[in-house]
Amino acid sequence: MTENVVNPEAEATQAAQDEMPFAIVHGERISVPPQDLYIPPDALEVFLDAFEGPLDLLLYLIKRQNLDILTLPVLKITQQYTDYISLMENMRLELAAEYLVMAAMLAEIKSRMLLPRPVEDSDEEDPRAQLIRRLQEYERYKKAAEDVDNLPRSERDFEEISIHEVEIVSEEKLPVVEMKDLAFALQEVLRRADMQIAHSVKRETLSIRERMTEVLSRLSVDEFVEFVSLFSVEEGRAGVIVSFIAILELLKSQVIEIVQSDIYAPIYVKPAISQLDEGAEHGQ
Amino acid sequence: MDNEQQKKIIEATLMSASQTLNVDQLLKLFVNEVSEVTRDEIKAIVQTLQEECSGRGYELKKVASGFRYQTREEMQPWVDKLRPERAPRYSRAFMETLALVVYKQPITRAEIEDVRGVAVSSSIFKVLLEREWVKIIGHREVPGRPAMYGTTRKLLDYFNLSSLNELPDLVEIKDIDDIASELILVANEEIPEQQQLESMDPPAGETQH
Amino acid sequence: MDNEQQKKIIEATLMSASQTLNVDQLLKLFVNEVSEVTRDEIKAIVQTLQEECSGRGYELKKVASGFRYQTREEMQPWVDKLRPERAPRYSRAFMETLALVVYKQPITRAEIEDVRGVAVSSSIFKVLLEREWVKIIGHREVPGRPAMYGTTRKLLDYFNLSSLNELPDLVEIKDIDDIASELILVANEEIPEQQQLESMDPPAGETQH
Repeated sequence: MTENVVNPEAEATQAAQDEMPFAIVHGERISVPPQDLYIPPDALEVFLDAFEGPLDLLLYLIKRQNLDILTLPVLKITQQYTDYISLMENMRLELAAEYLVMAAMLAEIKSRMLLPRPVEDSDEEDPRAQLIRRLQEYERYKKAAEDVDNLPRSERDFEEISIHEVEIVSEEKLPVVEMKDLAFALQEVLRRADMQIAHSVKRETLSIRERMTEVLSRLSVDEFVEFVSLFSVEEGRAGVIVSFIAILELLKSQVIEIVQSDIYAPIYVKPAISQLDEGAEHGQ
Repeated sequence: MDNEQQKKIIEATLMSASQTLNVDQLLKLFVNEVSEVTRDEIKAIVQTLQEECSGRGYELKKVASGFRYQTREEMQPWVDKLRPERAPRYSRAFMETLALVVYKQPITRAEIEDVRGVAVSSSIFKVLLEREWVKIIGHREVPGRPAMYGTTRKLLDYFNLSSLNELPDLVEIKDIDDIASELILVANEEIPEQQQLESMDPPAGETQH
Repeated sequence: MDNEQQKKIIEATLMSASQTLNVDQLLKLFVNEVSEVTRDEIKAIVQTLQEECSGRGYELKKVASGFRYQTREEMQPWVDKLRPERAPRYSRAFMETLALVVYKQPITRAEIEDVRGVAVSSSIFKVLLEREWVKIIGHREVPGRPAMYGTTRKLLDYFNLSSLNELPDLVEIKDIDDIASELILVANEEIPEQQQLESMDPPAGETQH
């Protein structure tokens, strides 16, 4: 609800609670809108928002009558109600429709009360009773809405506490990589490479690749490694062959160099670094 | 890990949580720990923590979806002084619609409009659904299969309730009741007694005096 | 208003504040009140509150911009257990680079770029080296002497492998389904729990080495 609604609503409530601020003679027919209900036409729209619908308006009117529904109930209410909506009609047609339905119902009730009751109609419920039940039900939920509104409410009546969390750097937040991811990544990149050009991706066993890394790792620690020490007999024939192929591969790609100072002297393996340096030094 | 340590862990967790936590969630704090913690132990610790809030500016409250620390209501006027923004206000139409969903769930929009005597704007349902206070819990098997609405735990949490039972009872509107009975008296003079009584009986079960 | 009440107000305010509050801000809680509160009184109350946190799971901390309640650092690993962790993920470029180092080592950056067809950002190598999954194992003796990368013992440990040989031989396999099934076999045998494929049932005691 907008801000400008608050005042009329408060006034309406105020009026409803007051003991009829303007004297209305018991049973008197009312031909003009009640004083406290009269609104200048330009303020009507605002006032309308104070009511939640035809039932709400009707409830208000009944309360204003100090619940004197018994002696001249429907007639008087109907009168006021129709007076009220005739004002409203000019202003807010779309809203007025709902109120008009109620007016029609009130008019029907009024007419029935006036007409002699035919005997065969006796099965029918008193239309007043039906209306009162509707009003009763509406008022009950109107009250419930107020009760719910009065409940302690987060933000308005209390605050949920969520204190600051200290941040600690934890290593566990590193991304997790699954072997599956790794394999798919390779598959994908090779597929792309195949499509690009006839980039030859030869089948190479990982054991040789791994051994190449091992050999290079050792060479990065010790500059000179004895050739024989790169083989371990425990690995058996296959292992020795893998090591040998790995060394040949490294030689082929000029990553390592093999030196032997003399015939039958120990063969050494060293990184190919110095080779390039020497070449540069000697002009070739 | 001793009981004191467990209590501190639960306290820090509930204090820093941005939502309510229930016993099952708190149990997860201690899975795979050497010393197993039982549900009953968690409950006992939470109760101790609740007792320790006595005389403080906050409390450890049990609401529908679990436990949470919150400021005490009587502190709110003070706490509000430092807050520039106001808590949202809801219109009467909004609250009436909400009340009908709360008290008459499952309920369709048409049924709500029937009681209120006026159309309910779509924006009200939009807000109710967006705030997750209300959800569609099924469809009524009538033409058009209209959605039936019900309330959520989140709504109870927001209104500081642990169950719908804690809601205020639907009141019997006395004055109209009186009107009704008086109307019967008057009507009885006009039309045969028994039909009046039938039609005027309040719906069973809802009467409370 | 007694001191106890002032303390509760400050406590509730600090507890529910979404940011730190300093003494000046806390003073505003009590402006226009009958009993004036001084800065020194505020400070004394805050100090009392700080002392009352001793032995609890949280503390009232003074930071640059003021005071705030926060979890104790030693509680945080526990508190974190309930936080739904969104597992960070590595980019495709990262994974492909890693895969090439694994399967084609020793390999230079230029060779990786050659196969991938795009440049590899330095940050990828930085992370690979920081995680100690990859190391420089030498330099290729070509102009520029580019570093050659190989995998480490740590990477094997991470995948729970004793040798690269235990990785599926993928180069020739073109059918992705074959890879997948082969991987599941490997994974079932080798991968520790947290790295298991989601799609897979836990190995029912059939682990073999």
